[in-house]
Amino acid sequence: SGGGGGGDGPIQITMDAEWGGISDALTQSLYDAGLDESIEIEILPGDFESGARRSEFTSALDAGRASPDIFMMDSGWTIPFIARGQLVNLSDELSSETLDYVQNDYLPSAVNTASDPESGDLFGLPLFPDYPVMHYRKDLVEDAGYDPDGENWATEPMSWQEFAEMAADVWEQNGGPGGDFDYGFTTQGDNYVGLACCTFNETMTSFGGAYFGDHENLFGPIGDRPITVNEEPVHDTIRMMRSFMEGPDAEYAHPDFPQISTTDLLSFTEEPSREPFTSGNAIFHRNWPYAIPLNLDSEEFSAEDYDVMPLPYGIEAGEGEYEGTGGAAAPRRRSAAGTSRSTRTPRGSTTAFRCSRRSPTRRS
Amino acid sequence: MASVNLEGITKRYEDVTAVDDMTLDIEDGEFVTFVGPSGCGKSTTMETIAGLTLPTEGTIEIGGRDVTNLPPKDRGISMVFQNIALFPHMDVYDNISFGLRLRKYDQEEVDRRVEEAADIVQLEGMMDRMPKEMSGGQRQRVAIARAIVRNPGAFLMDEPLANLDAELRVHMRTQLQRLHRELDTTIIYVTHDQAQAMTMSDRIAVINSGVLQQVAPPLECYNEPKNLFVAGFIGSPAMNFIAGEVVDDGFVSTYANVDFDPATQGVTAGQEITVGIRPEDIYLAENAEKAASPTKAFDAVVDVIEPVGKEVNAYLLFDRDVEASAEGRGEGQLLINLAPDTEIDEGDDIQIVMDRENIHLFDQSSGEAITHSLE
Amino acid sequence: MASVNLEGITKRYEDVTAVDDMTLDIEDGEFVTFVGPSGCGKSTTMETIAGLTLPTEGTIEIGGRDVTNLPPKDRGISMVFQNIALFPHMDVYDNISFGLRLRKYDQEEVDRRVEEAADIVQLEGMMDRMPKEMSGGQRQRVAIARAIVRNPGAFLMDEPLANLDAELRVHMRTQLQRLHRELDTTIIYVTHDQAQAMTMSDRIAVINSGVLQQVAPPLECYNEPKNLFVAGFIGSPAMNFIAGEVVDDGFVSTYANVDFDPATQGVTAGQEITVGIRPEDIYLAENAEKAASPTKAFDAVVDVIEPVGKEVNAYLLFDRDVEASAEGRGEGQLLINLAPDTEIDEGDDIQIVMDRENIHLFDQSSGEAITHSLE
Amino acid sequence: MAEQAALDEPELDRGLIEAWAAKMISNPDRAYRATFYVATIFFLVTTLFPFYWLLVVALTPRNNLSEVGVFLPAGFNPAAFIEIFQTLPFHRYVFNSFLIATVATVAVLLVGSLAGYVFGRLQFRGRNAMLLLVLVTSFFPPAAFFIPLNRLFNTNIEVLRPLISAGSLYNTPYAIFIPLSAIFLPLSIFILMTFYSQIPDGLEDAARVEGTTRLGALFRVIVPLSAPGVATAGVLTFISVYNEYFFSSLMTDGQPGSWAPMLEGILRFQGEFEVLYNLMAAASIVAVLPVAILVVVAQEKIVSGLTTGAVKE
Amino acid sequence: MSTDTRADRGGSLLARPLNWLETQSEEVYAYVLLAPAFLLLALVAFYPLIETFRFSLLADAVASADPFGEFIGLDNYVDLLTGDTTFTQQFISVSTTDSFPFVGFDAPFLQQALFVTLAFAILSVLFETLIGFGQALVLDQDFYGRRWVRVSIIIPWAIPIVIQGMIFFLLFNPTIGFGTEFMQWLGVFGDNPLSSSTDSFMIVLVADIWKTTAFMALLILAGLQSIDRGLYDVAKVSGASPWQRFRYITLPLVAPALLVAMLFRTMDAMRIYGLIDATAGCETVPSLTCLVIIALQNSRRWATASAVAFLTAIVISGFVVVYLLALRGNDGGVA
Ligand SMILES: Nc1ncnc2c1ncn2[C@@H]1O[C@H](COP(=O)(O)OP(=O)(O)OP(=O)(O)O)[C@@H](O)[C@H]1O
Ligand SMILES: Nc1ncnc2c1ncn2[C@@H]1O[C@H](COP(=O)(O)OP(=O)(O)OP(=O)(O)O)[C@@H](O)[C@H]1O
Ligand SMILES: [Mg+2]
Ligand SMILES: [Mg+2]
Repeated sequence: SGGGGGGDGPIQITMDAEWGGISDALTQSLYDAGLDESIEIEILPGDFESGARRSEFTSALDAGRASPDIFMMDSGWTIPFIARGQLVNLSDELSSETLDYVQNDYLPSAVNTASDPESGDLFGLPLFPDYPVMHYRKDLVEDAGYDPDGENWATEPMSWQEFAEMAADVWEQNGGPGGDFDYGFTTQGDNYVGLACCTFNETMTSFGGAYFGDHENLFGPIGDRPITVNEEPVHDTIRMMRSFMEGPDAEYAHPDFPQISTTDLLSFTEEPSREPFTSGNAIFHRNWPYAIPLNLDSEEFSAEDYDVMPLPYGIEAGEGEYEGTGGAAAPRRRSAAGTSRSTRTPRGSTTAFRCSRRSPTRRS
Repeated sequence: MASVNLEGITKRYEDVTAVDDMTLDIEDGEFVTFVGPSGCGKSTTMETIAGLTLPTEGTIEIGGRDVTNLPPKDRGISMVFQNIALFPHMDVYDNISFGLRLRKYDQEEVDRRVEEAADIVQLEGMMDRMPKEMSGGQRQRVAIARAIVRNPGAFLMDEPLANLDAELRVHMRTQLQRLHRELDTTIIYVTHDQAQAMTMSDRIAVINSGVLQQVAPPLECYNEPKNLFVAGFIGSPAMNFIAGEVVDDGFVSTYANVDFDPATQGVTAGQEITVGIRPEDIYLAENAEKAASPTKAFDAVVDVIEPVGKEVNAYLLFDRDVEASAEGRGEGQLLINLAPDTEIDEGDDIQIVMDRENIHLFDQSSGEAITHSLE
Repeated sequence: MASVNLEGITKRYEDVTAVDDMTLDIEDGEFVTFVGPSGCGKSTTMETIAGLTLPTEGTIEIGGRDVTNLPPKDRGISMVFQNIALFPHMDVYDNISFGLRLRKYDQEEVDRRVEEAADIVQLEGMMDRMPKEMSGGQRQRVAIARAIVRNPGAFLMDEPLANLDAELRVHMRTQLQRLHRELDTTIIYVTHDQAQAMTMSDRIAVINSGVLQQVAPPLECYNEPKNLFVAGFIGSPAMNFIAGEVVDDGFVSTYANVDFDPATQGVTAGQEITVGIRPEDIYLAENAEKAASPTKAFDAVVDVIEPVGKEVNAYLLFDRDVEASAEGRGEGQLLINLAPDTEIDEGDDIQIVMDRENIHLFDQSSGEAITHSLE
Repeated sequence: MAEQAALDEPELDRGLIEAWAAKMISNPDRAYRATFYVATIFFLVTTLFPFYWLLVVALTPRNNLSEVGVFLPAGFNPAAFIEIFQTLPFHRYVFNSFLIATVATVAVLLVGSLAGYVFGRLQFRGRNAMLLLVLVTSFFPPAAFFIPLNRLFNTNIEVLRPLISAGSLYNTPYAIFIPLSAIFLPLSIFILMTFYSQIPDGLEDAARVEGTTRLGALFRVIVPLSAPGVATAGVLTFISVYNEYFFSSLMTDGQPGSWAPMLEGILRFQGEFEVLYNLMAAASIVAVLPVAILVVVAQEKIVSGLTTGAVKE
Repeated sequence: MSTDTRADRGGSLLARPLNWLETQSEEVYAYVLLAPAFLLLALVAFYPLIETFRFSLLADAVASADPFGEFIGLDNYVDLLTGDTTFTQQFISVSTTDSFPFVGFDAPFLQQALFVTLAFAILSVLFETLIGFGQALVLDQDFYGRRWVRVSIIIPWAIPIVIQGMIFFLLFNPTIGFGTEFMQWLGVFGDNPLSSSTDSFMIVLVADIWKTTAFMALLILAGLQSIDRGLYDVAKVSGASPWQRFRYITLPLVAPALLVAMLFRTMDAMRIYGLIDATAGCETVPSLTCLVIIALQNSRRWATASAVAFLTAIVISGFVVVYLLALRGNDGGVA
């Protein structure tokens, strides 16, 4: 076995904390899937927070700690671990059959983040992706005279321009800033990792902006990449967001976008931004799919008054200067996979899906 | 500078009455010494006067003003504490000048006064010692200096000289008397040293178990003690006591009978009395002429001889059968003072006379004095 | 129970030499009293013996064993501290029994001994008082009880009776002497009370500025002081001193000339000397017969009269021109003791004689005694 | 003469504020008490309000958080206090921290007492340098110790194998209380040093003459008389260790059975997305209880003037 | 006679070494008693610190298994001091309504962090000392229910930093707490205090004062309680007013405890991190320790993190010198 002294003990798998609750079912499904039952499995709940989990693994690996044998990573930080050579090369370890299956049937972008950018070797198994979606109050939108179903909002993304004007209109009809709803739109504007990785990144990308130019630069080489955040599309994104919060007349704001929210966005992470929506204080809300069941449970509106749609886009896909920019937000390639330090890699991907409420990674 | 009047002062702790209904008027400029056995309430009375402890009952006036509820700082007093209580974080200079600095005297004045006080207590050149670098006596002197550096209306001094050697004590005594004269300050003083009490005080207040026994000039207390307690307490070595009974023509006791006319002394035959006679009023029969009015001679046996420098204390037994009590003088034991060159040995049979002029009679049941002389 | 030997003990603090090369052998069972002016190093010597402070130089033996580097607990001593030092968080019983409990005596034994000790210091019934609920004297008695409850080889007692009244002091003195006799314990004692020093001690050790001046039985110190310091220190009131010069047939001084034969006294004409004479060795000329060997009469003026109960102190000036010094006795001033009934007033001209038998001569430059009697 | 002496002693100088106060209220005693009560109430309100608000949050049902009031919860959901034990073995986390904090406190007080005694009461060469060395530890952010300690405590030490199953200190209480004891030790040393140094020498002397060793005197006399200081050092250490997160979370894998600390438990109520504020609040309130009890007990030791009247000097 | 022969009963295991110790010189004795403390410190503090210092002289190696690269001497320090080191997160105040005094957005992170740290340390210790002293004086009194008031005042100190952070985070969360409105009503805060550096700084400051004042109060209280009450009697008789008694007796006698409390509070305040992390975040209110953590956890630039840690220590030691000078001359003092 791989880890320092993991020979006799159980295989330890660290997922995030939510998996802790289903560890028995998970273990059982691994045995059901054919894992030798003499191999003991222990599922450890890792930290909820992605960053904390990352530093935990960093220090565990640095100290040469025996556990965990398998852990769950975020796509945002797979590369450093791969680059440091701290993970087992699955391309060497897995059967070619399995490798093929992963490489052909899994979402390519997900597989990419689990592979060495240079050699292409696989170091992790994609587990599930996460898409941001726009949650909205269908009842209010319809009352304001729009027709989400007729206009196929559920599948056809609209542009930020269209969205903003529509949102401003709906908000206005419900009394605007001083009215029944404190916010037309809520999203996450706090200064935290979610802004950089996702909220801001996806908007910027949809306007054709990028941090480091083309997509291939995303994974390095560190310190040797073009810095492209000081370009027009990025400025536009920021100015649009300012308009959303302070109106088109504010300093540096984008004059073409109306105000649909307040500066409260600046202190919102996911939950605080969802809170006003669930409690009937916001009309539109950007968040991950996890919020769907919560919103469905809301006492402020009934399930049929609520729907989700893709995030708006800035410019059409492909119109951006850099590869992969433009268009509506791409799935956030989250939680790319348990990366194994053990040769015995359980195939738990689908089981995990069945037990948790996340969407599977496989193309369906 | 300030009279001090105590009116019915009582101080009770949970189960102890430390001071019991004490009424005492101390005149402006008077030097009064509190004496009494350990734990009799001297310090407590002082603290009550200082305002450090509130009396359970009674009122206190200082300088004619009712200060019962006034804080100590407004009573115009200064105090030497029995437990010295120097400020451990201040050097000698700071300790002494504390009260002056509080009153914002100018530096020069402070320096002058501190120097003067240090001079009086002979602590020159120790100004920057810290208390814990000093000997017991030196600390006590700092405490005295701290009190005398100010000129308050009244000084309260609780055994200020307890830890000083004889020479210093005499010196300090003189200095305190001088201060007393010059500043005309009222001084209330506690001491266990009879010589101090005798020589310094205008009046002595004898306290027992919280109750005032006698307040009188020292010699009056010595010569005319008001009761048995005062008689036994004042004077060192203490007065000899002999229990007896008045008969028609004097008194009788197991060992000594003296004849006098009961009528002239205000006693009646049959009264139980205690006879008191001080060691220095008993003479060897051969020196009977030294007594102003000697009694007839009694037989006695020398039990123990104790030379104390300029004189010799001789412990006598009236009778070989009397068992010498290990401590104090029991019934039938007497202490007399002899000149150091007296030729006498332990075990000798001797004859003694008493000076009738200095025989005290006390009522045995009440303890009150009846007469202080049989002449 | 244990001899105590100091060999060249020196204790220096930063800029003070508290004890200076002290060599002293105290025998098993001896009662030695340290006396000396405040700050002379008595407590420091005690602390060195106890092992609380390490001597800068010198060695200490207790019971013949070198204990210089042994901790206090292994020296087999107990001590009454000058600053009392009761454990404030323990009641009287716990304070007294502390040492016994440390030694794991069984409860009964502890109780018995504590009771006995409390009895000796008259603190029965106070067993559960806390130190801060007691008077100064009571605390001191607890401290004494704490020391005597054990039976160590040597007791060190630093002014154990300072805060006790005369009666208690006498009582305690007797008790300590009894203990001393019964247990045969070595006792090292510090006191400022001459009477205590005189009556209790086998030997007195007179210390000045850290230097041992004389170690001798009390009367020897009194009658044959080794030097001017001892002469002046022992005896209260202190010895009178007159500066003078030896001439062919005696000594001369400004005020008094006495004739004697220099040759027999080991002085030579021209030598500067100091003449010492104790107050009780000076008599009114009219009582000259009381002196064993009176000198010729000198004129004197009564300056101050101070009655102290059983006697009267009279401060005399040899001459009306002598300026009475405010403190102590200056040149030309004398103190004498008179009987209390002596008819004498301040300002009277009188005549006095000295007792040649008790005239001491000291070498003025070295201070060493030359003779203790001119006969 | 008398007059002159009177002039000698001028009026006590009154400060500005004092003069004002004296003028304002003729009865200084009542004014004093009034100020005292005002101050007490002010301090009580300011310190307790955020805590009270925490209770309000705990009692507010999860979805009503945005309606939570200043003084009253939006809704009333005491079940949160039960839920915290159902969702997780929260009591086990609390127990872990309590035990570790107790052991660490005892260790710190013991080791700190020895050092405090030495620094506070003995003179020896190198004292100042060594004291500075103790202090230096506190100059560094705890993170500065982390990498080496992480390596150290994860190292498999063969000697330890018989004692600790894994052979390394990771996931054992030692990995938590050893570094925490060391990290909070300097504070205790300094506190104890100041308090020990103030106990009159005479009392130690008396104890030694009575037959204790110096250490005996330390624990029988100096420590009891420094009770306020010792209790304070104890309370401060206990609370610090009990609430510590940085080391304790890094030295265990977060499982209650692996000696994960109380805070780890509280943080379990915080998902990346959904933060169960009400449960976290309820859990914190529960977690504060043992400390509150400890403080109630310890403050009995913080009594005044223990040494008053101990020595005459 | 039954003389004291029991001194050497020492049956217990400890007795022998203790007795041996007693016979040693003061110096040896001191060293022996210090041994446990220094053993513990050596293992858990000195050894790691030496290691960390060694790390700080190495290069970062972000992309290899071993986090440390070759020896580069003081380069890490030089880069930090010259502002050449860049961090993944830079101090930004997104609110346009205010800017942080003295340091601009573009100032090097170290400079920003230094400013935040010093300002925080000075202000928090100042207020905590004053308020803590006030609380201690109140708690020093004898009054009915004192034990409960004591517990109440100490309670904030018993609340974990994360929770304390959560309380203040929620209080100033625009949708949940009332803190923002209240402060705006007072005219102090802008719209989004938690994303404004100035406002957040104040929130962190207040939160810290709320919590750690108890620390000061507790220590000062202990100091007050240890004062010999007899000295107040002396002072009263000497004519001292309550203020003068405070000034001349209480203050100097409580000074050692006070200085120790302030010393450790200052050092602690200069290492502030947890509270910031739990309320406004290191991006809004960066402190020196924030830098260490960012370098340590976000980018595995451990060599740089080690260097920042040592720089922090150097800054703190500057402050400590001031205290050591103050402590000098005090009983049980340091230097
Ligand atoms: N810690 C110290 N530092 C400096 N000097 C000291 C220290 N302790 C004592 N001294 C000095 O040493 C000398 C001797 O002190 P010691 O206490 O032995 O005197 P003492 O004979 O007991 O006097 P007293 O009768 O006043 O108690 C004194 O002058 C004192 O000032
Ligand atoms: N705080 C207290 N609680 C209970 N009893 C006390 C307290 N303070 C003093 N006492 C008692 O009150 C009595 C008087 O004490 P006080 O100190 O006045 O005596 P004293 O005359 O000064 O004695 P000493 O000569 O021994 O100093 C004593 O019996 C003492 O035990
Ligand atoms: Mg008294
Ligand atoms: Mg002494």
